[in-house]
Amino acid sequence: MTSVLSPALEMIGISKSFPGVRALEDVSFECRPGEVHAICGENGAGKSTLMKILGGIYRPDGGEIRIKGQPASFAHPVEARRAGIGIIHQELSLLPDRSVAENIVLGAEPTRRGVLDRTAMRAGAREILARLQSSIEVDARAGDLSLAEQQMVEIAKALASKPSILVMDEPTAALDDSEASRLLDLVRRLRRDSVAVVYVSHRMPEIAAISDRVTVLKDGRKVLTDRTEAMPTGRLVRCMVGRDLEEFFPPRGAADGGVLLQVNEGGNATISDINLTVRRGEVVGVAGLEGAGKSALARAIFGDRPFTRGTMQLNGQPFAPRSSRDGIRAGVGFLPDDRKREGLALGQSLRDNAALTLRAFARALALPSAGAMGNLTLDQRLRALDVRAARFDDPIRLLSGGNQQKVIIARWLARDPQLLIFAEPTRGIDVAAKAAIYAIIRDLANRGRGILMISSDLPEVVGVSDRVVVMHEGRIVGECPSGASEEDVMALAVGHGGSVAEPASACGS
Amino acid sequence: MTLALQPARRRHRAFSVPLLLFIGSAALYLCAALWTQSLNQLSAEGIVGLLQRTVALGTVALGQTLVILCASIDLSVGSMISVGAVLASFIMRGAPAMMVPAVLVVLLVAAGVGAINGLVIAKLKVSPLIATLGSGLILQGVLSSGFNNFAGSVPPAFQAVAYGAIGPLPWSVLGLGLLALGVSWLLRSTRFGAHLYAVGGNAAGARLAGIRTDRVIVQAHTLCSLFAGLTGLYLASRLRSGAPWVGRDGVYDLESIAVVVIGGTMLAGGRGGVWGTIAGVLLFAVIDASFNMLGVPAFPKQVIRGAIVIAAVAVYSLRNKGHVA
Amino acid sequence: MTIALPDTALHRRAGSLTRHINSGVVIFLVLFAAVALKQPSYIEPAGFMNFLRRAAPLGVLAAGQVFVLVSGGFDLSVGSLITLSVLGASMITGGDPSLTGAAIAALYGIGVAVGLINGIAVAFLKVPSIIATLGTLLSVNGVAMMWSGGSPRGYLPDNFRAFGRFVFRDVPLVGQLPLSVIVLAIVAVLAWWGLHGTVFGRRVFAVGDNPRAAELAGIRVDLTRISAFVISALSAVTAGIMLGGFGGVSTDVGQGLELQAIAACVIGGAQLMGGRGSITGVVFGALSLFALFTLLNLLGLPQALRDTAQGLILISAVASGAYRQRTGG
Amino acid sequence: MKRIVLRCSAAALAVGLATGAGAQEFNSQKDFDYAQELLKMTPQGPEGKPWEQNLGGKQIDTSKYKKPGPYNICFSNAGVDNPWRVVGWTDMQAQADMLKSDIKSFTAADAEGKDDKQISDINSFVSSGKCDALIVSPNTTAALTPAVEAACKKLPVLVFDRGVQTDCPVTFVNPIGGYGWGITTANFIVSKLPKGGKVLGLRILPGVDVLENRWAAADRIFKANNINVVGAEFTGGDNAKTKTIVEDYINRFGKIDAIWMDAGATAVAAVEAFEDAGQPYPIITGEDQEDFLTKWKKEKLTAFAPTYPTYQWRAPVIAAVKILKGEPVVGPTWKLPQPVVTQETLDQYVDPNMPPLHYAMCGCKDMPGYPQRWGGK
Repeated sequence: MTSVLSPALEMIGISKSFPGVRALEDVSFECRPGEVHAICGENGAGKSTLMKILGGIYRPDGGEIRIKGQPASFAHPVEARRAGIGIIHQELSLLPDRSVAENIVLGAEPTRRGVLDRTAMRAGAREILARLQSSIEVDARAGDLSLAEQQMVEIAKALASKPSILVMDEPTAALDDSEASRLLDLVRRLRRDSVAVVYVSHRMPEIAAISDRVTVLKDGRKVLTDRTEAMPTGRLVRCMVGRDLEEFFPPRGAADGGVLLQVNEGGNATISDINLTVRRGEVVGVAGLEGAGKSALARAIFGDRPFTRGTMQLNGQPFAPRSSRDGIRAGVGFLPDDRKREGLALGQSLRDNAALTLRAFARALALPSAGAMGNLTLDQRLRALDVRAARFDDPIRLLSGGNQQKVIIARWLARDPQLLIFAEPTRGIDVAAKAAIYAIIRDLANRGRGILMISSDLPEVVGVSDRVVVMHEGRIVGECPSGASEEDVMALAVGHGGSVAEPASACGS
Repeated sequence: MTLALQPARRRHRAFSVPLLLFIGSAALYLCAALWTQSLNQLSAEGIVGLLQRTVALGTVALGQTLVILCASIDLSVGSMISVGAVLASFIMRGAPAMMVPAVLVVLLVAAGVGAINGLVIAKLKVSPLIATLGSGLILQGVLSSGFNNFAGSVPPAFQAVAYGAIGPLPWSVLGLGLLALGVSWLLRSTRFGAHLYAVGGNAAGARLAGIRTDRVIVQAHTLCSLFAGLTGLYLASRLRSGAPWVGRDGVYDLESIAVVVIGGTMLAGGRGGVWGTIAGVLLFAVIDASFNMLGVPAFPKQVIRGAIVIAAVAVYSLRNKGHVA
Repeated sequence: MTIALPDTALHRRAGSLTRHINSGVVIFLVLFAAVALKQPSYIEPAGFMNFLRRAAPLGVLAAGQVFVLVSGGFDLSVGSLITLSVLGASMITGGDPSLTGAAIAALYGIGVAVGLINGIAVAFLKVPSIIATLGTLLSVNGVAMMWSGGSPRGYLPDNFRAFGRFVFRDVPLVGQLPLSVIVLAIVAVLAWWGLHGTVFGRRVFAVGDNPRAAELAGIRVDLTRISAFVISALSAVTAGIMLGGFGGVSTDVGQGLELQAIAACVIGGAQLMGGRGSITGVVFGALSLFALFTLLNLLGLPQALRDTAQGLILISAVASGAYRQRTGG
Repeated sequence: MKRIVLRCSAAALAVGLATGAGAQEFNSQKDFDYAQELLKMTPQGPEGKPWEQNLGGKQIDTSKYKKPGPYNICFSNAGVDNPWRVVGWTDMQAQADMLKSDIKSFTAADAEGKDDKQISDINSFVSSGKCDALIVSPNTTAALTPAVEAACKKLPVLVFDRGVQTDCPVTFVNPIGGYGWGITTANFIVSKLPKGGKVLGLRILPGVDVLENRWAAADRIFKANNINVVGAEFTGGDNAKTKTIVEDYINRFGKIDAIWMDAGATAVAAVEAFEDAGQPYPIITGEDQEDFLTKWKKEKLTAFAPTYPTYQWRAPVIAAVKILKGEPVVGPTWKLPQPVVTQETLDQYVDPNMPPLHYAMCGCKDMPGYPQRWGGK
């Protein structure tokens, strides 16, 4: 309706199988020049696979890709790039030891007579960053940037090749509100420049705000494509999940136990002035932007990167863990945010992963399947958490994110810690598994454990927690009671909480 | 203001290891010479003699730097050096006319071996340690079954490579300097260099950025083997002939890896550079020369050298918070 | 992540079946069949026992090395440690059989020390193991030569040499049973127990697979790594005792054995950089390597081509392993 | 697929290279005859001091090197990577101590078996200006030649053990050498071997000229006498490998009557292979290493031990001092006698107090620190 132009991109009847699984089946969609086409679906619905096919990382088993009406096939990302496709990938792929400029032009370095043209390189990088209204210095080392800045560099990298088709895979995941809105402005400008934008996102408001059409995927198949106006959030979610969101968050408990954890004036190199209390039976959410110190807080309490200042009490006893082992021994558990890098031994079996902490504390020469580490007990525990796998002695890398996370939960439940710290418990996990994990968290609290939940997902923090502690620049800047709105939390997180008087706000700072 | 600080910090990071090694090596050499009153070792002739010790290991190590930067490794260089030395002297058989063909054949064979190494690693996904350990064994076996001693000889004209000099400066030392400059230029100023760091730093990311990572690995290995071939040519010239054990007896495979790592290039790839490697080679040469001056007996020397290898790497890896295996 | 096809379970089961058949066993059976075809005496009990006796030290060495490999490292120092064991035994006993016990105890003490040094250099000084153990390779060899002055003082007494030479005769079923084969069997069982039958073994796997995850789960990564190096060193001392027993005193017994041990492990399916490997696999890997050497001897090929064949078999073992892993085995 | 490509290219390379094998000649009739001649000669020189004796040598004038003492003598050593070199190196140090009044300093550089390093070692000795004379034990013959030539221009050079391809050194000290070894050992086996007996040759490694000459001479004699040599294998000087090879041969041929060795380091291992296989002892030629001599005496072997005497390490030190004093020395080649150990002389050399890897022909019994310095008790 808005456009009569022929599509810039068509993906027709795309299918892709991996050994033992069919990831995509007969998926088609098109994107016209100047159109923003959103792709939605739960994690595992096949969005990423579809984008990887478009980016030349995977080759489809069936179907066809057309660029401006011409059939195309990509054996390597470089071919997709040459065909005018730019991709902002979900996983950060920066080189930490190289400069921002080097990262931005990577793969398409400007040369003069075969020699790298560093002046042009920096000028080009600067220009792209300027278009993004970013003040990142092009000579900075990428590894020294904050996560949000790194995400900006990723975006700049995709724009560097001046793509006619731009794929954005969850581009705002690490950005704060103002950065995200700047990005959306940019998308609008690109749209005006007749770039075809394929926009993959979880964030419903963004999709509503920016996209022209929406395609919903579920279980590797296309559910529908429709104009965004015709897709209110409720309908969209129903299409994606097959049910309503309301039943998502478990009801809060009433338990008000004694104080479990008390942090007084805690601090280290990244965080300071931390005062925090967690009671038994309570889920305390920790909100804040990326880089606000949430993760550092979790690690400090756990003992992995300990506090160097201040004191802690656990169960009324002085608690000063110097290592994760100390933390565990005292009754704390920690589920790291980066599961692949910090949580899982990918090549080992589900059972081995589930028994990891038990084995860390068992006698070295005990049978690996002694007592609680026995297969029967482990399997029971895994089944209780509804872990789905063909076999429990398969390597855990074959599992979906949700199931992997459940295995890690099983690992901690075996120790039955008093305090369990969840960092981004549902990052990269599909909706159904999310609900299950929320239920587990609440159930643990109901059974008298204290829960600290670090999350960048605002609906999640607000929906699950009994109390939300908000961090900003390494400090706790405020606290919101149960039932606070996302806006209240966000206001604190971006640092406005104290100065802007908002009588309606439920939060204090 | 933090932004203004960053480039300075970067420079510090990139230059401290080589500089430290250079200073440490120079100090060790100076002390040894002064302690033993071998003042002649501080003369031009003495210093040139010291530099001459760096040529063979330095040349291999330059190639090794390239593969380690892209997170690979080459254990076949020792055998490749032997192949290069033997082929050169065997083809030349003392005839000046055969010099050019011999050099060409050696470089061609070296490039071929390197390309195969790279292909086995990149395409067959064989761990580089095993791939090059295997190819080294294959080369050594083939070579030793064909030759069992010094084969042929190089003509006097070719010996100029190792023994010729302009003024006090031997061609070979100059050559190593130029090679080092060349590799440094390659790393800093060409796409290949940028891509090499990218593949070593984050192979998946490099691929996503449209870099043909397989190609980069093959190119790096080809260059590495070429440098090993050059080392073979240099040794053939210096020893006047090539024998199938010159590479193995020189322990160039493990020593080249050791100097690269001592020079601050990470085994995991993506960080490091040429000057660290050169400084590492210099350290090894200084150890040899100083121990000679000090008259350290052979056996204790081995013990001390092993300890220095560990200590040199430990000095800056200690700060590393992550896990190392 | 994705939908499972109906035939998933079946597919996986077939996959895991091939996964559970160890490459080392397969390669060994093929090579040994070739050996037996060429020289049938090798499948007779006496011939087979003789074969095992010679392969035993390498098997012992590989069974120790695999702990370090699975934990994600390398141990290049074992060759030197073997030399040190043999020279040390000569220096301590000086040919006196009554000192054999003391010598063996001292050697294991030395082994523990070397393993500790390796492990501490890697775990605390953060020196990559390939460099750290290269350093100890040089130093340990230097120490061995310094101690003996290059000229070890005494003969190895007969009771020491029994570990490499003694053969039980008239054993039912097998006819003769070399003591070194019994040692290999004991070491293999101990190593199997250590790696597959204890909590410690599982920790080694976890550390090799993902040290950070292991640490956050409460595993003492440093201690686990150090223990792996100590185990490898102890197996090297054992192999040294067997080799000294088999061949007597010499100053270069251990040379090159470190790479053979790693090769044996790799042929047996152990993965460099950690997380995968099995004792059965590496012991058969060691036997495969020896079967290969035997075969080449029998074929009368030049000794030099032995290296070539070893190189080819290494690359193809790993390439086929990588291929199987990629195709979802 | 890749593997096939790889294998093919390797094979092609092998074929290409194999055609060029044997480029260096180790089997010279002239040298063989010369060795025969030397073996028949009576050594000249002080009685009971074979390291100062010579076979048919001429004294040369060295007055041009004369300078006031005491002297700084430098030594570039190929390496101390085997017991023979260790014993020799101990001899040499002891000899330097014996001449303390004439030698101010004796500095050694160890090349660890690397030609490249030895060239640099020699160069830095020359450039240090701190050496009055330079002794070189070359790692390999051809490779060290240029470095030695350059050194000759600056100071008197003495070479021993392996030679160099130049006449510039004042003298080159060495025993009769490989051919002599091969001749005496092969003759012994020929004289003892029953008719049709099988001989196994065990060699350390290919390509070392001394070792190649030993085999060439022996092989010549075996061929001339129609001896059945069932194989010649390289042991790498490794006991375990030696034993394995011998066991394999015993398995394959049922019985081996004689073992010929180009070096005795693994002789005991070879003998043990027969013990372990339950076979009678073979006729065997080893070397003057104590473990072999002890075994020989204990088991009453039919054996023979040629020597490549370690006392040759003494001669260059003595000669260096003489040269610097301007006294005549034997040159430009100085052939030392090369005694053998036979059943008759065995008892002279077996010494249970010396370590197993000691070489009996060290000529060191009169030296300071004997026997502790050599590891004896």
